[in-house]
Amino acid sequence: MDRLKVSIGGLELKNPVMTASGTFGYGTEYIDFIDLSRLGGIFVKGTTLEPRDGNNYSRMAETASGMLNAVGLQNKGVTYFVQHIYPEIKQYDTNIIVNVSGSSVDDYVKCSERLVDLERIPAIELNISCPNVKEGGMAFGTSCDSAAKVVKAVRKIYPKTLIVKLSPNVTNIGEIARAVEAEGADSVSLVNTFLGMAIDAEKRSPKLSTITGGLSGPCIKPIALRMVWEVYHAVGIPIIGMGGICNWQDAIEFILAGATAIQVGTYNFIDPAASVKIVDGISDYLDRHHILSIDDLIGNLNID
Amino acid sequence: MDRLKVSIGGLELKNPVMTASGTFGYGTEYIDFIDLSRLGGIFVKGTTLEPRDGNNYSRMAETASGMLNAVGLQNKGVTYFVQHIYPEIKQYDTNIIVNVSGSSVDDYVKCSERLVDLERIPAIELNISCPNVKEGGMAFGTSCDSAAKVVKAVRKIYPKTLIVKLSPNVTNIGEIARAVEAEGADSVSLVNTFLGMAIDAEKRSPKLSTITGGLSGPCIKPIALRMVWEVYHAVGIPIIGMGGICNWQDAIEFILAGATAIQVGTYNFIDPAASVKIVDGISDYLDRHHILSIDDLIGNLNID
Amino acid sequence: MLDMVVLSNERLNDQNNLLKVTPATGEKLPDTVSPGQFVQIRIENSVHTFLRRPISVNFVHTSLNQLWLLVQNVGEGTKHLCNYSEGEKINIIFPLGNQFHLPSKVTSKILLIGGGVGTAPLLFLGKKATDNGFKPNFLLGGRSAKDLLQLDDFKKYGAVYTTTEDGTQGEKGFVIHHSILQEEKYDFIYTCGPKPMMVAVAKYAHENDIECEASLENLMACGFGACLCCIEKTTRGNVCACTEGPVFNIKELTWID
Amino acid sequence: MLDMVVLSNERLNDQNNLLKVTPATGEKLPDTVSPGQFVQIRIENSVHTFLRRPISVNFVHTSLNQLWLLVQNVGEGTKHLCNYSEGEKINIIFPLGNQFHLPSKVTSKILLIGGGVGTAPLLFLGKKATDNGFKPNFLLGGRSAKDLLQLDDFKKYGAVYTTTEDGTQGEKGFVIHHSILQEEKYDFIYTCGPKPMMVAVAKYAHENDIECEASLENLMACGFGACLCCIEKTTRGNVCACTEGPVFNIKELTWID
Ligand SMILES: Cc1cc2nc3c(=O)[nH]c(=O)nc-3n(C[C@H](O)[C@H](O)[C@H](O)COP(=O)(O)OP(=O)(O)OC[C@H]3O[C@@H](n4cnc5c(N)ncnc54)[C@H](O)[C@@H]3O)c2cc1C
Ligand SMILES: Cc1cc2nc3c(=O)[nH]c(=O)nc-3n(C[C@H](O)[C@H](O)[C@H](O)COP(=O)(O)OP(=O)(O)OC[C@H]3O[C@@H](n4cnc5c(N)ncnc54)[C@H](O)[C@@H]3O)c2cc1C
Ligand SMILES: Cc1cc2nc3c(=O)[nH]c(=O)nc-3n(C[C@H](O)[C@H](O)[C@H](O)COP(=O)(O)O)c2cc1C
Ligand SMILES: Cc1cc2nc3c(=O)[nH]c(=O)nc-3n(C[C@H](O)[C@H](O)[C@H](O)COP(=O)(O)O)c2cc1C
Ligand code: FES
Ligand code: FES
Repeated sequence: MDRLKVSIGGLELKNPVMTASGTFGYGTEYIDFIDLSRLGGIFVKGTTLEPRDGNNYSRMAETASGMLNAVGLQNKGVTYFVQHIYPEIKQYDTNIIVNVSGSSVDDYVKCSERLVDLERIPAIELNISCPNVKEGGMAFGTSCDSAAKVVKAVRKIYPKTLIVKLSPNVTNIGEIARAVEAEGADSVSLVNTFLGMAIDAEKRSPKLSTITGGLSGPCIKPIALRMVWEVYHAVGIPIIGMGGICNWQDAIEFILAGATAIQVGTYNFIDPAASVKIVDGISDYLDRHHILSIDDLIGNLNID
Repeated sequence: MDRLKVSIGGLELKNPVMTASGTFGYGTEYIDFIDLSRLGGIFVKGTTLEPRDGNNYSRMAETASGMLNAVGLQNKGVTYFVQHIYPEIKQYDTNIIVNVSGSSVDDYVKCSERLVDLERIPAIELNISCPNVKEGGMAFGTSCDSAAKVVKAVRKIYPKTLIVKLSPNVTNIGEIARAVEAEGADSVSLVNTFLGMAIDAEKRSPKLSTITGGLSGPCIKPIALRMVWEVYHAVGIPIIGMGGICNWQDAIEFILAGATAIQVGTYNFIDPAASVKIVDGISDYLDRHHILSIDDLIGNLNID
Repeated sequence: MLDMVVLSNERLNDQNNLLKVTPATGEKLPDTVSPGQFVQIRIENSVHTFLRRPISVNFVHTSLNQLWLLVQNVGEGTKHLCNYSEGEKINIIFPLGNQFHLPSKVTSKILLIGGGVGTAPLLFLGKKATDNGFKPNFLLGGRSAKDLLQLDDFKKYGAVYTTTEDGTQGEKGFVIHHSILQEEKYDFIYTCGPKPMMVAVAKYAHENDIECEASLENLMACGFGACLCCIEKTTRGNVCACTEGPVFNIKELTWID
Repeated sequence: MLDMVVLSNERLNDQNNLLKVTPATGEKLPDTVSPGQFVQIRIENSVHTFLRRPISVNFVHTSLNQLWLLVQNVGEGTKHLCNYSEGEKINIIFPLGNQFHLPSKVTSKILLIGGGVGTAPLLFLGKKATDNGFKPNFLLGGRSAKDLLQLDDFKKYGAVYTTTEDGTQGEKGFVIHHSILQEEKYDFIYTCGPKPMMVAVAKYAHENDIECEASLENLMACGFGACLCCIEKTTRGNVCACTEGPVFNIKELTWID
């Protein structure tokens, strides 16, 4: 299945299908459902320098074709990850990429430094777009300056593949993508969740403890797809696309819009085997359309 | 039903339910379905100084819980409106508000000037947020400066109620709202459509002739609601909320988030009587919750 | 808007169903419904069907107070329609759109050309033509014999010619190649079906100086003139296919240059 | 994930249904399924149901290879569940979650307190307790007699006490006021139901030094530990109710301060 191979900077993927951070735990949650080695990679939970308790209950609300979450980066911190989780997951036969968050540039740097020597972690994804934390998070991803600052600092100490996850909550995502490309990011991944809100009309109160949260799922796909298309025309580095991907059609759409690889997020909750089905679906699609390689599809939209 | 009365600047509405521009034609399209006089107001089609043919077919694509449109402001121009349409619709027993678009500040001013003397048009809505036209449109609504410029110029010549329709395709919608408030806008309405895209995976081509289009419908409601909440905390002028409203619950949610009135858009296509059902639903809600006036609900979200 | 109740939903072949519905409240169907018009159906419980779906009026059976809809299963919405059971309710907006225009003289020779599910509006048109003293001919095409639908119904109203791509019924090939088009000189052609077929028919009519109306299936959001999504480029500019169509005289269209 | 086929869907009252399902392929249900665990159901054709819905294992009938689900119609997803017909398929993920823990000594006196549809997991727990030599008592509450569900089933496993708010069956009032709680001294209480009821039960247990486990119904997105949406604040910090629960010893919870 070499036709399915793609690369993101120095990172080789056996296929373009990966799973999105925060929706796939550490992979272990899915081993009853799928063979992880069939995936191009998995993006593990958002990890921070210090442990975080996350936000209070309630953290989720269902919306039309999607959901809001307000998890708030609950995790046991990078030290725990290195000592307890990494040893357990490092034998997976797929790329394991850690999603790194922080409330200051220094946090990002220190957290990334702890990951650089882990042999089986070939890449990190800088989450400068989490809408669910008070400090840092999305704030870094909504201006070119602050995005560039984080990337510049981390780039200095992180020689492996550096992916930067962009926020869709911006006027011009292409601009932000260019700013992080200029600082040496190997790839951009997009989109993170949209800042949204849900209200219980009868109780007259917000449904989330944090009032606002991050919107994901099929509802956001049209916007995410447009952003991938915009970023594809703004930068030269490979793009990892996501936002509402549920099936191989969605995946092909993102690739046609310009993504080199894709991530499946929320839909993992509905069909935990979705990612592997997408791998098969893409493979069939290539057969059916006599396409020799994914590369021939990337950004290859017929425009007249 | 005085409990349902609200006002937007000098504009008195018999109830907070109106219909969104571009989804309600000139009202005439709906007289088989509803009694227009039961509505707080209707926002007629986007009107420009010169006639516009709009974009090529195809102009729409269905998405998860929503749709993309790329109509591109097809209309016969303000002169035709004044001469042929206004005489026909002016007898409606509801507020008729014209949605004004342009590709330059001058366009907005000239178009608005033509409407100022129409006795039965008590307000206009400046559409600085149309994502479907090449020049002007959304560009005006995505920076504080250009938004302010349009509003300032129109404010000079338009003494009646001036509503400014904001684009959701921005990093900080509160900032834009403040900028137009500072120039004397009487109200802001939000949101217009989100810039989105749809692709036909089999044909490998965009579904819209314009590649990108405007996303509307229930899918956008969580983001729209959050934006109303943000703008409510940013400005003092009344807000007209919209984005995916289908039923009275949705309407109440927008009011709780801070909207003084609401507009029903895309859902008119699915249930042409939705707007009137929403009026009834709000009325029942007030009864059930023993609320004496809509004013007591606006922005009145329980936060602990 | 009207709630209709499903009286029957007959599977005609692997892809097509004939739905017969009647107003749920028993009220009489408006007798203004004309051939060429369509309904906008709300399809409940279909997760990926947000908008209504436009379906032609296939037939109005006045005495039984029935509306017939011929549906081809091409996606989720139409799949749901094909699975509706007797007694279920569907909400429709109708009648929508303009209509086919019959010639002024009943001596005019008229031909109704349909392909696939595009034959849907032609049955009702055939009946109206007959009722008005015309002697319509029908030319119906499909991929295979099983794709030729409602032939017995059509035969009630006039001579029926058929083509199939695989030659399993009638002449082998496309409708446009049927010998009747060489043998007969018609005054008026009405057509509905896949766009390439309609374009070919329009060209034939144009070249042979035959009046021709075609019924379009543009993508629609509202169906009643409010959204401006369904436009067709015509000699009059962009017009709504849902209100000024779906039936257009081919002279107004920009298909032939 | 497993496709199940609906064997029956019995309406127990205006709000509640008992769904009996079996693996569509005929494979045997895993015998590891334990009381307290739940399934995550995919509800097809329900437009406003995007996520799966968690429903407790009400009972596993081993010899018939049946899984029972007791469903209360509170919204669109559960409404659809209550309308499933025999022969329809539903996809579930299961078994999920931890389980109730029986005391180590079979002489321990145990009471299972359920309110409304919260009685669902207690039937299976009652069976397991009996199978293991315990003599469980049940205390079941509802608004009215018709809301007390599956009483005949419960009676197979032990004495059943009831309360109704309107006094139409058993003692009038809430479960927490039932006289048996004064008369008997239990060693272990298991509870499931509306949160206010469970909090009251937990307080009672705490004050009377009775071990107590409660089954929570936190909002869930995944149900299998991947999303961290369902957390409960415990003495160990925020933990997932779907993997480390839904059953918690009340000592771990922060309900009583
Ligand atoms: C005036 C009019 C009359 C029609 N009459 C009939 C009829 O009598 N019988 C019949 O079976 N079909 C008819 N159609 C076509 C029918 O509306 C579409 O096949 C249907 O909307 C597809 O919906 P879906 O959910 O099954 O498919 P989708 O999954 O939405 O799409 C499947 C395919 O159908 C196309 N399609 C989707 N929506 C429309 C639409 N609104 N109009 C046209 N094509 C669409 C898509 O581009 C796609 O290729 C008519 C269309 C129009 C505009
Ligand atoms: C572990 C667990 C076991 C459960 N066991 C049962 C059972 O055996 N029988 C039963 O009838 N119900 C059970 N529930 C509750 C059931 O999951 C919800 O009632 C159901 O998800 C509501 O879906 P809906 O689409 O019908 O309602 P919606 O329209 O989504 O919501 C209606 C109401 O139900 C609440 N609700 C929505 N989703 C959930 C959820 N995931 N969990 C809890 N409440 C929710 C909403 O807040 C709202 O007030 C259980 C819940 C959990 C977490
Ligand atoms: C419950 C949940 C938790 C998430 N946590 C993270 C996270 O820790 N870090 C991150 O970068 N993105 C996080 N995301 C965002 C997803 O990785 C993804 O960008 C987003 O959900 C859009 O994709 P989708 O629509 O396919 O879910 C989370 C999303 C969800 C739904
Ligand atoms: C087909 C269509 C045409 C529209 N045309 C206009 C327009 O001319 N001017 C305008 O300001 N907004 C226009 N809009 C945006 C709506 O007025 C509204 O802001 C948007 O659809 C969000 O609300 P909704 O989700 O309820 O539809 C249009 C929307 C649709 C779907
Ligand atoms: S479909 Fe809306 S105007 Fe024709
Ligand atoms: S519901 Fe997802 S972790 Fe519990």
